[in-house]
Amino acid sequence: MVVSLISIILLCPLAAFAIFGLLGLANRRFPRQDYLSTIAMLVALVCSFLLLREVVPNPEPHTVNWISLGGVTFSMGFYLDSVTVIMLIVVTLVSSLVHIFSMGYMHGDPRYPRFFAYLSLFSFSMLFLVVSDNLLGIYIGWELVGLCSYLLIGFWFEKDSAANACKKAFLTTRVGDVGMFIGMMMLFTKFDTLSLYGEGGIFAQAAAQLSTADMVWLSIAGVLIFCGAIGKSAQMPLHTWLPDAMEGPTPVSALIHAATMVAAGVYLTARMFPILTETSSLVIAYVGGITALVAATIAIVRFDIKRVLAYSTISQLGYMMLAIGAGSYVAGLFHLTTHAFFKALLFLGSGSVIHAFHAMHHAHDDEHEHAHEHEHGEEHILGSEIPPDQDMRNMGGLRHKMPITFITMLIATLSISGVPFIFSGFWSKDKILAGVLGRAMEWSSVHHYILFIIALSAAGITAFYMFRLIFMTFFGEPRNQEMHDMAHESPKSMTVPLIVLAILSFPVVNTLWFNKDYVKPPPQPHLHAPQHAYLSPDSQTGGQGAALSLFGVSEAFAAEEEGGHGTHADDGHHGHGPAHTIAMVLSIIVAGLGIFFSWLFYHRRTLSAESVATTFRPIYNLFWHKYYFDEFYDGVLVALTVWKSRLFAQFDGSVVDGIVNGVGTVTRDILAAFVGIFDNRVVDGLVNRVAQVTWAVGGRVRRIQTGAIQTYLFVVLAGIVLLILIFRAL
Amino acid sequence: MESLKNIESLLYFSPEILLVIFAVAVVLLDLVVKDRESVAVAYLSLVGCFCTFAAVLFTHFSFGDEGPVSLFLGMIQLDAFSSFFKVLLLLATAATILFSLRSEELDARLKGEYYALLLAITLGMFLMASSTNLLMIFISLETVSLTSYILAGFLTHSPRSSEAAFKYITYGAVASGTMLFGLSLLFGMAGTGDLAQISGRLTELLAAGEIAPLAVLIAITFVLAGVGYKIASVPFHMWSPDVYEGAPIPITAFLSVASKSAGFALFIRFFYAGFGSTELMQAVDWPFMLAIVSALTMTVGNLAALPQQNVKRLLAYSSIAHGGYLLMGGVLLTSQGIGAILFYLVVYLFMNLGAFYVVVLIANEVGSEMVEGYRGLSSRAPLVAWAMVIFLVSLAGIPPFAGFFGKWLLFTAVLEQGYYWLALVGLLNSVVSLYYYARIVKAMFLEDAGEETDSVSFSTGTFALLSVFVIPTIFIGFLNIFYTFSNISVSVMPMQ
Amino acid sequence: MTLQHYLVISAILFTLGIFAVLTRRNAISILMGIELILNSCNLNFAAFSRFMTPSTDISGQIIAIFGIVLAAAEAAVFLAIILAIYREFGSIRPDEVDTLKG
Amino acid sequence: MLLSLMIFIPLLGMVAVLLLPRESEELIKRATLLFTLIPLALAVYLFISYDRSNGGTQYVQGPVPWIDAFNIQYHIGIDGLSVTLLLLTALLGPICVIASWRNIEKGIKAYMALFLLLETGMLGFFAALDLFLFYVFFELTLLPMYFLIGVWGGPRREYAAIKFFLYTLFGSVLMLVAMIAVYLNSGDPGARTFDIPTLIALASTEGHALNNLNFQIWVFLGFFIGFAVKVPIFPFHTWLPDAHVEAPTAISVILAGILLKMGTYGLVRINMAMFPQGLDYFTNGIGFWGNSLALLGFINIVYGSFCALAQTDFKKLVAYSSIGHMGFVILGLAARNSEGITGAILQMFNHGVISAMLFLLVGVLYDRAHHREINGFGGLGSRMPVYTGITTLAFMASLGLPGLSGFVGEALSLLGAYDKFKMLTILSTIGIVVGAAYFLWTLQRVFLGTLNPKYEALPEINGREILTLVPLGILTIVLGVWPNFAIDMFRESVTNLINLL
Repeated sequence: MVVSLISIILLCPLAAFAIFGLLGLANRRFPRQDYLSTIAMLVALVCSFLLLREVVPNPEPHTVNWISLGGVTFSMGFYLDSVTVIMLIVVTLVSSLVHIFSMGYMHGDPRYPRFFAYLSLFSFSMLFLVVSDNLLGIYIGWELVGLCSYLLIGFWFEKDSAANACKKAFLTTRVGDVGMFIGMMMLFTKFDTLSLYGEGGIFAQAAAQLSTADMVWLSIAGVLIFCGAIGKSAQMPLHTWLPDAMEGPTPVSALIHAATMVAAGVYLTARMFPILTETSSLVIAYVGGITALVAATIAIVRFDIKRVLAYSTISQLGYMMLAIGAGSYVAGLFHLTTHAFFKALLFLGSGSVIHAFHAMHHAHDDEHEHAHEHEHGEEHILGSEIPPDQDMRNMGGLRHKMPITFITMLIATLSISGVPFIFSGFWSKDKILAGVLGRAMEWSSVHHYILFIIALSAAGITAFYMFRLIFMTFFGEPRNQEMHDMAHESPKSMTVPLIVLAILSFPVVNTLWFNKDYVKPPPQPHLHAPQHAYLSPDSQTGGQGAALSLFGVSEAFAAEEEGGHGTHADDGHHGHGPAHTIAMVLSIIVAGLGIFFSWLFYHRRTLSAESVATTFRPIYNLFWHKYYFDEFYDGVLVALTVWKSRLFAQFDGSVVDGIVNGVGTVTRDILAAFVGIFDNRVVDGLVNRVAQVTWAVGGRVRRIQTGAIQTYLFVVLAGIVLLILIFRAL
Repeated sequence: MESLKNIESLLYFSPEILLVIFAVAVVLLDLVVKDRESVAVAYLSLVGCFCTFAAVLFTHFSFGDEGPVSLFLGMIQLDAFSSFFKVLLLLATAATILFSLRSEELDARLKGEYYALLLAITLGMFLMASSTNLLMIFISLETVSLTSYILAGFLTHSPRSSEAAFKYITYGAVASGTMLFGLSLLFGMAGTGDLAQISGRLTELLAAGEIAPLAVLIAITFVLAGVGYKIASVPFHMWSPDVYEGAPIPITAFLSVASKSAGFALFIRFFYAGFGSTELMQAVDWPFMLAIVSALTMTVGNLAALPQQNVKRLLAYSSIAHGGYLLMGGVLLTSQGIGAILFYLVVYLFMNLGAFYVVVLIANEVGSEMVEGYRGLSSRAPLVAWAMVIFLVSLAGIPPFAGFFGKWLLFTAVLEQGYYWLALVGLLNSVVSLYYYARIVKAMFLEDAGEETDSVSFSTGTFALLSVFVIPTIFIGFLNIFYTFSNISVSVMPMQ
Repeated sequence: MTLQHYLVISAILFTLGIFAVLTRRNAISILMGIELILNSCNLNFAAFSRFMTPSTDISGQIIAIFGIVLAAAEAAVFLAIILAIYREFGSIRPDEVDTLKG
Repeated sequence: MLLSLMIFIPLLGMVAVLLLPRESEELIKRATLLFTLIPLALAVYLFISYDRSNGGTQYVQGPVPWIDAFNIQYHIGIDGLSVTLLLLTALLGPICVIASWRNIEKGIKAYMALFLLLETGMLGFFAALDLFLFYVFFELTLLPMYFLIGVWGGPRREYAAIKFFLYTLFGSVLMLVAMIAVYLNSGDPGARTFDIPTLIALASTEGHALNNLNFQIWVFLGFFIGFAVKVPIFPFHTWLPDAHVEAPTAISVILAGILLKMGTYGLVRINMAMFPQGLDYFTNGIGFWGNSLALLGFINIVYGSFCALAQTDFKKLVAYSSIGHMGFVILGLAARNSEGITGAILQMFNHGVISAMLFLLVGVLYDRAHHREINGFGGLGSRMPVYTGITTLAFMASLGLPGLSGFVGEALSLLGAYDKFKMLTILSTIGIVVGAAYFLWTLQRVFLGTLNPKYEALPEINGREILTLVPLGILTIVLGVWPNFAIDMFRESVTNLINLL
């Protein structure tokens, strides 16, 4: 039952894609690709819900041998636990809604069928990633979603910015993926398998075999696998691709770059949870925390509505990472779910706004004569230019024009800002904060409190910039009257998904997460007792307890997770009541502050954003330039390029013209040019040199043949004498 | 081994006698035939070749098969080895006669003497292959030399041909004079002209300390000058490019194949029968000397061939290089080495004569011996071009052609004796050689003919003759019989 | 007269011959040099035959006689070729006959 | 018998084609196609009927005495590795004929005849069980290749052809020396042999002359250089970009698809199986020499990838990418474990398929635009969507996207290699990123962005061209999704090989 349901879930979108692909090869089009894809997703959605009942406490993976070698077998299979099911539902649900939304949003695009085909392929890949029981399968899905992301970001590939962005996305994430692959190699070398679950799986073996001596390499392996997540979930320092990825159509941004694919990194990290060591957890927590804060600060000063959301996404993903790094497995995944819904909603809402503006923009903007009707104008890679229909400075007062969009987006904003009790975002975020604080309290050194402070500040800033977005877009007076007049509410195909997502932003529908038996964190057998004694029930009494049994740890951890929440009757919970209470109170306060300041700045206008910006110019610049990440990558590049162009003067300027940003370019220009020249000059040159010398010697030998017979005779005589002399000596 | 007396020997000598008879007959026929365009003399000499061939087979299977027979009081010897060379030489002679028939370069009026001389030179080579006495060696060598001087200068109004003859005779006279001096020293030291006895005597005398090793070294080196000149090995090779370039093409072909084969026959017999004893080799390490000469020969030949523009000259250098490869086999003092030389000579006969035949054809039709003249031949005369490719590739030693198998045998023999350096030199040389062979191929296939694009047609006879060379070049390597044949021929050689 | 005397004379003849061949700027002189070389050999053979072999064995002398015959034949051919050279090149200086080279 | 038939049918075809009149070009093409389809059918039959549970050689013919003097025999047979590569060879045969259908303007007869000769050489090479036969077939491919590049190639064809020829010949003479050395050491005179199975058995017989470390090291080197030129392994690789760039499309396909595999196949069949001690010396991970093979693999990967990144000629880019990809094969082989070797073999096959696709695709573009300058295109994606789609598929397969065949071989090679050569393998993963970089960058420059106005009328890929690409594309996907399809064939053979090591 499980296998067939999962198979249906996977095959539906795959079939939708395959039909398109086959027809495409024959240069024909399937007339109703949009319906086909959407129905396929809806079927998958239904099946996902059906799977809810199939979850059992200790599931076994369902596998087949994928590659069997003499000694080793790589299997492919499904693993269905509560997390899988929830992820399946999230993916299929958001995907279905995005499909429906796109039927309105993408209407009229010449590559309309292809768009849906890509969406289908993406859905398949994402679902495959989610259900895989082994690292190889996850990696396969991982790369495939990367491909779809590439294809969809570059969907309007006539735009150079889109073409650049899609390449950047693929390459940047691939850097992370390589790290992940190396991590996989390390695990494989140790365990001879890449399966995670079941007997002989990595987790079982790790629990049974690993000792303290293995912690070093296991930490390295963990961090390396996390590298994959850094790339895919746009964590620092590989986050720069995600804002650029907003070149893709907005539904894509909602589905891939907000709700699902970028969350895959979090999902992966959560999946690897049982083998995360103390060190790797810390690395994850800090990377996540710093990303959360940095991205949030950048978001404050953006004017492009999609980029604000993009940085918000990065920030929230950092949050999730922080949660998992801090050991709050459930909180991280909970936030992943809630975030998927409200962030998808925000993106779709912004899409609705853009769509509203777009028709006008297109009608009036004659200077952009491009091959494609969806040309959004030239935006520079660094984002200095913003397409007018995405620029919040052109918006304002839209709440009357687009009431549904406004209300749904407001709900999402309240949710993300952590407005207490009635919005899902509050609960998940609160749970993270509680987890981080709890962890910080138990960590031996004080400085890990910094994680909590980071998390808290990020929460406040999030509330601030999200309300800034709402105020600038929907409140106040229209700043661009002409555009405002043209704006209109979106069609039903677009508003219905908004409404559905808005409903999903309330905690009622996320009840699964409040059932502590439904989602349990897996055990982390090799997190050594001394550091984690706080997890054990005894630890509250201050005991740095003895080593725990596997079972004990898991029980205790589960208790801590749920207990930390404190809103449910929980008999196992005595834990960090104080931590939780503090966290909740503080989170409400910072959210309130954030909203309040936002209101002051952008609605009441008692405070001027401009004057603050002027006062804190350096900081403002730092935010505005996105901490100079792109500039750093570019700057290093340019400096080296100048050096290179002097060194390899003849290597033409076309390479320089083709400069995109990113470290990839540095290597491309410098190393590749050098290697290319090396190949031509040195290796080939050496060979040619040998040939030349041979030839030259041939010429010399030839010159002895003077044509004068007496010379020849002299050679004979000399030859005889020489031979005699040589052999006389021997 | 008891030597036969003069009269008894005559029956065993029938191939040579037949050659003489036909040479005279050709001259006589030439006097009778009035028609200057007649090909009768050529065909008569071909018949002569055929009869001689039959006689060679006859003598071999009637007498020589059972073991060596010494003739004319030990002057020459009839054995499998000499029969092998006789067959080989007859093939070359017959081919040369056919080439000459088709060569427009040769002057028709002088054909009688020409064919008579060819038969005479063959006679000389027969003797070279079978002589076992210093006197006979010298006489046969001079017979071959004198006739080949004349043949090289046969084009009366060509300065190149005269120059070739002049250089050839000057060089040849000095080289054979030097050799004769060496022979006289040998004779003086050993007190006998019989090769088999020389070996024994010299060994005894060396052991007794009656003669200085230096004297033997000088004698051997002087002899080497004469033999080296015949097989065109460095540093006695310098006549050959000039002579090959100046001589009529059929003669060049003949010299490069037959003269070289006969030279090797003489070389093998001389060194193995005369200097083959261990003591002698301790006194004078001639195998090592030959190894050096061999390495030098192939290297110089190949390197000098690289920049050549004249195909004949290029093939001349290539044939020098092949002399070097062949010499490798002589270094080894093993029957495999000699067998490899013999096999390679067979292969070399076909591929080299084939290549020269193409040169004849192209010279006739295109009027050029230069590499540029071969441009676009693939479209103008595709069959001839492909045949040339097969010959050249085989010369370069690339499978599956016979040249590869020949080299294979040589290198196997060399490696078996542990001469790794020599084998490596040889193999690297064969890589170099590919380069200049490929230049001709390149001209034929990869370059356009320019304005001359008419296709060139050849007669059926031409193709038939061409296929006589092409087919063995392709298949010899795959046939067991040739390996067996060459191995049997060697079995008579005294090996240490 | 001992064998040594003959050998020394023959060696001198040989050297002279080689010297002539290498240095003379006239083809006829070269021919004469060649004749010297051949004659030195003949002298050797005769002398060796006289001193080194039993008196019944005259093979050395026979070789010498053949050597003389062959030398004569060679001279004839050589002269014929010199004639041809003179006809084609208008000179019998060996260093002027050098169109074939390289 | 079946195997012999398969090997020599193209040769028969060559004779048949030569007998056809030069003017009837269509007939010649059809005949050639027929004579390449028959081996394909036979190869498919062999592939299906090959007993997968038995990794030994099957369909053995011989040994039939051939040249007694050296105990050379006609001995052919296939194991799992051979049959896979035979299938690849036989598959690319008709594809190349179809790809040459309209592109070869002059001398179609000679072209097709040479092509058929080449096919015989390649098929024979993969089936030979006698070392001498093996060498003869190895060299047999040289000459047709020289002409195919030299006569029908691009502007610098002469240079490229002779370079290819000389390089390969250089390698093969060293191989020849090694081969003779093996022969001479295989026994006493008269008992010597070229029979590969016998030699393999002898080489692992205690106390035999072949079972000597020092001897094996040298002989290993001799063979290795011979094959390294073919693979090509740095620094013997410089013939490859030139040869590829100048060769006509179909010949590039053969070159990349099969000829390169001949090198790696030789490494597996001879170097690994016959000289396990020599192999051990170069791959035991101790010291410089112990890492040398893996180091070469690493250099190939990184060097090839970076060189590819620097190229602006589409075809040269693909050529350098081949160098990079063959590096994974070397790395996998150096690992000497089942993952590594299986990965390497799989990579051999997959690279054959994918690079064939890539070269065909480059050819399609070149036939239309008459240049291959990557920067000279732009925005073709909107003009030629199907072409773009197939190219994207091929690129993605080549850059190792999971789900397509390129990934499996690469991943297995790396997984296997990591076991032994940790640092080198980690460094080799740079190749994965760079591989993605140059392919994506190319994709961007050729297909994305605004359409270059010069190419507004560029026709879409046509049916014939699609026909050549579809079988390869299907293989790419099938092997990516279900690699066991191919691995089943040679799993047991690899196990046998590993038992030898």
